[in-house]
Amino acid sequence: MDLVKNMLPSSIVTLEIFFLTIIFSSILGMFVAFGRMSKYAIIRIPIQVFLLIMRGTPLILQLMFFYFAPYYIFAATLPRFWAAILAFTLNYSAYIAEIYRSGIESIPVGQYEAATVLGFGKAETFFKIILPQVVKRIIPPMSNELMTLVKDTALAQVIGVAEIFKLAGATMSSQFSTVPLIVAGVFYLIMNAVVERFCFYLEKKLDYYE
Amino acid sequence: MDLVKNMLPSSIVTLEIFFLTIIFSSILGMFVAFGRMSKYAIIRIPIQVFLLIMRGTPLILQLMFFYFAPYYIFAATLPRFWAAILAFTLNYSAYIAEIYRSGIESIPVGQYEAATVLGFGKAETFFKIILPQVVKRIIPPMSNELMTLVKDTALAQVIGVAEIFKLAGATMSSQFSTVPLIVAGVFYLIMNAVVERFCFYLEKKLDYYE
Amino acid sequence: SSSSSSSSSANDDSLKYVMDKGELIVGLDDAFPPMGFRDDDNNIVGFDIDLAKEVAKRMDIKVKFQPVNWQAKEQELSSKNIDCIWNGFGITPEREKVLTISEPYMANPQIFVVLADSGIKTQDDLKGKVVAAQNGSTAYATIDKDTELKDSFKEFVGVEDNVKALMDLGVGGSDAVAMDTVVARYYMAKDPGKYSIIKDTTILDEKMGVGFRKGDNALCKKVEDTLKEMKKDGTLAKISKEWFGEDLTIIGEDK
Amino acid sequence: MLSVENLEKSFGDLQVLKDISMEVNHGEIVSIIGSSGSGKSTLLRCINRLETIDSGKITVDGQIMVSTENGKVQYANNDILNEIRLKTGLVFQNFNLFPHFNVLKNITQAPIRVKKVPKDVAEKEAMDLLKKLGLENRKDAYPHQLSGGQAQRVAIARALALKPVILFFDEPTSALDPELTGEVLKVIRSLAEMNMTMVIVTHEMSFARDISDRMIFMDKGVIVENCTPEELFNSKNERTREFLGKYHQGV
Amino acid sequence: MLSVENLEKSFGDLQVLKDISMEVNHGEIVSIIGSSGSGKSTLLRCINRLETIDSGKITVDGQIMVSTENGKVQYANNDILNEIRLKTGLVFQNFNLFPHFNVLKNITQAPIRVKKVPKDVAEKEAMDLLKKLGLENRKDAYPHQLSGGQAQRVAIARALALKPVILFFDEPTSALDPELTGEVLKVIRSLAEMNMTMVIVTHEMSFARDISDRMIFMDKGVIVENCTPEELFNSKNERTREFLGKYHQGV
Ligand SMILES: Nc1ncnc2c1ncn2[C@@H]1O[C@H](COP(=O)(O)OP(=O)(O)OP(=O)(O)O)[C@@H](O)[C@H]1O
Ligand SMILES: Nc1ncnc2c1ncn2[C@@H]1O[C@H](COP(=O)(O)OP(=O)(O)OP(=O)(O)O)[C@@H](O)[C@H]1O
Ligand SMILES: [Mg+2]
Ligand SMILES: [Mg+2]
Repeated sequence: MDLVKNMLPSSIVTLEIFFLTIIFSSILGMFVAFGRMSKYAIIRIPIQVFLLIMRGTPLILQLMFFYFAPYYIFAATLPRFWAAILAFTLNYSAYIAEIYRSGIESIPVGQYEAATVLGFGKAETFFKIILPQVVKRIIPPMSNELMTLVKDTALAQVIGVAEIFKLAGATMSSQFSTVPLIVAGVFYLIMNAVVERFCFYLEKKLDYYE
Repeated sequence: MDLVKNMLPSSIVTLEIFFLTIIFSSILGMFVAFGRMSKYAIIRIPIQVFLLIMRGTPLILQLMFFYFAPYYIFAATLPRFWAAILAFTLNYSAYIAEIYRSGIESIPVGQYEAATVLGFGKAETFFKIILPQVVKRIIPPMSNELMTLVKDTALAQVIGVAEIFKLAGATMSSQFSTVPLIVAGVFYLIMNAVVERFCFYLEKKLDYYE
Repeated sequence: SSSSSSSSSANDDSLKYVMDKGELIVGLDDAFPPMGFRDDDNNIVGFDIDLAKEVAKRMDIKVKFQPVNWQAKEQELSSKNIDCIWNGFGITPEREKVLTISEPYMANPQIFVVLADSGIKTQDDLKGKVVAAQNGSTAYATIDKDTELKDSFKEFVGVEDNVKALMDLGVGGSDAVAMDTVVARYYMAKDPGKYSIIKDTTILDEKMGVGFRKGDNALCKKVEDTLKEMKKDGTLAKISKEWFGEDLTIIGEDK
Repeated sequence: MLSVENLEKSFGDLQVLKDISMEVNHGEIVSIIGSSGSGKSTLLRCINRLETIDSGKITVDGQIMVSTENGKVQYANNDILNEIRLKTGLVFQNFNLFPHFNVLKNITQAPIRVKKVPKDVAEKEAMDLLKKLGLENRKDAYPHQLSGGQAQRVAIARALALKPVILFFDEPTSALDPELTGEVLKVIRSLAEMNMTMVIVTHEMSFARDISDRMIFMDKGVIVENCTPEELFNSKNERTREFLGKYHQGV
Repeated sequence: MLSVENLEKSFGDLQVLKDISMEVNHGEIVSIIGSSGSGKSTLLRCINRLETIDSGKITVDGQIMVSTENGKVQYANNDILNEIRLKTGLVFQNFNLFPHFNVLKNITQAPIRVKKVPKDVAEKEAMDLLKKLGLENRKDAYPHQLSGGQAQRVAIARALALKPVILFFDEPTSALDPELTGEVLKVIRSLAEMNMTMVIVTHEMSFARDISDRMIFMDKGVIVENCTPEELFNSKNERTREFLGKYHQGV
């Protein structure tokens, strides 16, 4: 079927959105999580507002905002693709930050104390002692977000990024058939099966300690 | 503006979807989580497949499936609203199950052992000893899912359930304006602010222990 | 019914803007057969596409088709990502308030589609029945406002798109779908004999135009004139026959 | 009261318990001593079904908990296992207090829920225990607010509150100061007077000598000695003398 | 080497340390004893900056870590605090091993990362320590696979690996059998010979008496005695005699 052939370029766009979003938002999410846990209200409260807006409003509105708002403010727009990446990154960093936070807060305080007393700096304590233990604990909720992200890439079509679900929708209405939608569903399922296996593998790999 | 007046019935539908889904899926999710952690492959593997399909395919397809498919199989359809509740419940129970699982697996094994040795039954151990500690740890990832659910209720319009986003979309199209979309966004934001405050309160309340 | 053929204002450089860049960017929903959609090779095709191509050719500029999301079409226009909306765009008073819209070039009345074997023959038969329409479509908005008609139905349901509305009809979720003629004919042809149109009823006698930024009168006038020229020399009739088997275009005819 | 026969247990390649057999009679207090890693905690965990055994037989109060026939390990049915569970208690080496309950609730939950003791009765009994252990003023504290010794005493009180017929302690006094060791010793003695059977893993030789009717010395997964304290401290066995040597030195 | 002056610390309403003043000289071994909840762990935690103090002054190796002027507590700048950190080490009462590192890595991480010791050197030194503590065959195990005593010895090795100039122990031998107590004692003695300063919270009187140059007896947040072991064990103080009474009884 031609649909499958046509899907190639769209699915590459989908994959690009997916990977760029993961990379950027898992880094940004870390800073957001720290900000959220800060003891200084001047950092913590703006971050809470950021989290509320990013998690509280539809991603579709955020996409539109980052694509169209710059025109009204700066009389210039970001390229569609990068506006989408910006919106996805900010949105997902909010969700991921909260997952990091739950993971970080579940590590016993004794682990920090032991690291502190051994002279580890803040960064080393976090990256060598805390983060590896956090990763193990947050795999299941992270897999939730990753799998949702795979499907959320579909929203990029709102600002005209030609990802795969858009193609399916268009084909569906021209052919008057649900097949394209199911094909897209299968595409997501396959991509998510890969995500799921990856998370499963990681979980198994980290199962050597308790 | 008429929009706001018209919003009342639609927002009640949105709230109904939200609360029914939470109630059903947080119960069902518990069973799914147990199934996923079962030592019997005959239980665990079907549950893994369920999790993959529910998390791996778009909710929109699941909604269509539960509304349209019964006609072709049983020559009868569920009422739109209940088809939506069914799809939402199954979908969210998958996400929530994984969050439960991460929480349950982060409780030290010594807690189970202490409860076992004191003669607590499996159910009592879970509900009195483990779950209260799990709840504290999973609030942040759960708040992610709750806030996503608030916005996902919008998808119910796909199969003709008159929730709030449908109203916004309809009004927007006829008036050629983004205002209704923003009004809906504000509605979601307010609802999610309530969700966020609730989670925040719960977290504070459970902060008395470590 | 058109307010757009008024003379261009002095500082209206909309035509110059398009001619200078040598390209007309047409915004459309590329999932709206037969007006604009993707063929099997993923090219955008359709009745409106052929019209726009011909208009651009006669204006001696290039044409670019930019698929846009229907929810973002307002921003796409005002941020100049597109120059017009040309996509079976129904003319309504609300839209005329915020856009400059060309004279209608085609009639597209809203009608009811029912299952051929349903026994529903007239609009009266729809009393106490469930009627569906695409959310945000003209058909939806019209019925929604016509309280008397709406209340005569058992239920009036908004569904995401026309395809799902027809699926809903197929599974018995509804008894009739309100939609526009052009789209109805296209889908009915895909599944011959399954559906029928209730005769002698139109919900609204909708007409189609091309939408421009408010105040882009010069550009609008130029496109209108080109279309009229095409009507005169028979090009419009030819394209219409290709897509619909008959000439449905109305631009330049006596009103 | 308790009989263990030919018990074997390995973790992967590491055989931790090798052909362990022992008996504990009604009302007896038995101490288990031995070097670190010799398998003392693992033995208690096997008897309390926190580890499954590889082979052997365990009988508690006349009821067979687990046996091995033709190399197949066979646990009793759930009813019997539950009955046995109610008769045994275990105090953990690392306490395992419930972090979300305060001290009082940590102690009263099991009596209230498992033994259906009325709440006020359970609380009264818990307060009596806390008083005995010098903790009455910490009853509202949460586990993370306790000092090491306080946490350990709460763990002991929690196990005692269920009034089991046989009680296992894994190093019950390791975080206690001498004064409190004395208190705990008193509590354990009063339990002995009530004819409670007790098995105590401990590193405190004087404590063990004072309290025990019999002492078991384990080394590398086997029982080397099983005799009265006097016999043990006068043992001719090379390994025993070596182990106790350090103790004699210390005193 | 270490001086604490007029230190005060409360948790909410509960004053845990009341006007604590003490000195530890270079190369000295000081034991802190006292009943459970008397504030021993809290004192070590304040000195190691795991708790902030309410008022008082702490000086380590000539550097002022924290002081109080007009009721305002003032910590030194980060450079000084980091210098002090490198000079001190602490072994926790509940070990706090890193669960995701095996035994060897638990010990070598700090030398490699903080002191930039080459990996092979750090591992060689770690193996030497493990041998001394009888753990060389458990070097690849993870913390959850260790017995209580093994975990405690790993925690000790981890602190020793950094070769601090002053080392604090919170009950280093509480889960150790007499034999190992002897081993740890030997290690601590060899450290003493290398002129390491040590402060040891312990409940084991004989151990404390053997090892200490000086002993501090704390009760309810105040220092009751600060003298040589001989003086302490012959003290006329009512409270001291009462506390040690149980120990004398036990022996
Ligand atoms: N975070 C905290 N919040 C409230 N109270 C605390 C906290 N930490 C310790 N305490 C209390 O402070 C007192 C001193 O505790 P600390 O741990 O210093 O005692 P300790 O002398 O080390 O006792 P042990 O010998 O039992 O370890 C105890 O009563 C304890 O309950
Ligand atoms: N889950 C496990 N996996 C692998 N090895 C284990 C596990 N649990 C215990 N071991 C090992 O089994 C041996 C016996 O451990 P156990 O805890 O029974 O010793 P113990 O006699 O209680 O020692 P201690 O006096 O130090 O508490 C030790 O070598 C220990 O490392
Ligand atoms: Mg042990
Ligand atoms: Mg302490």
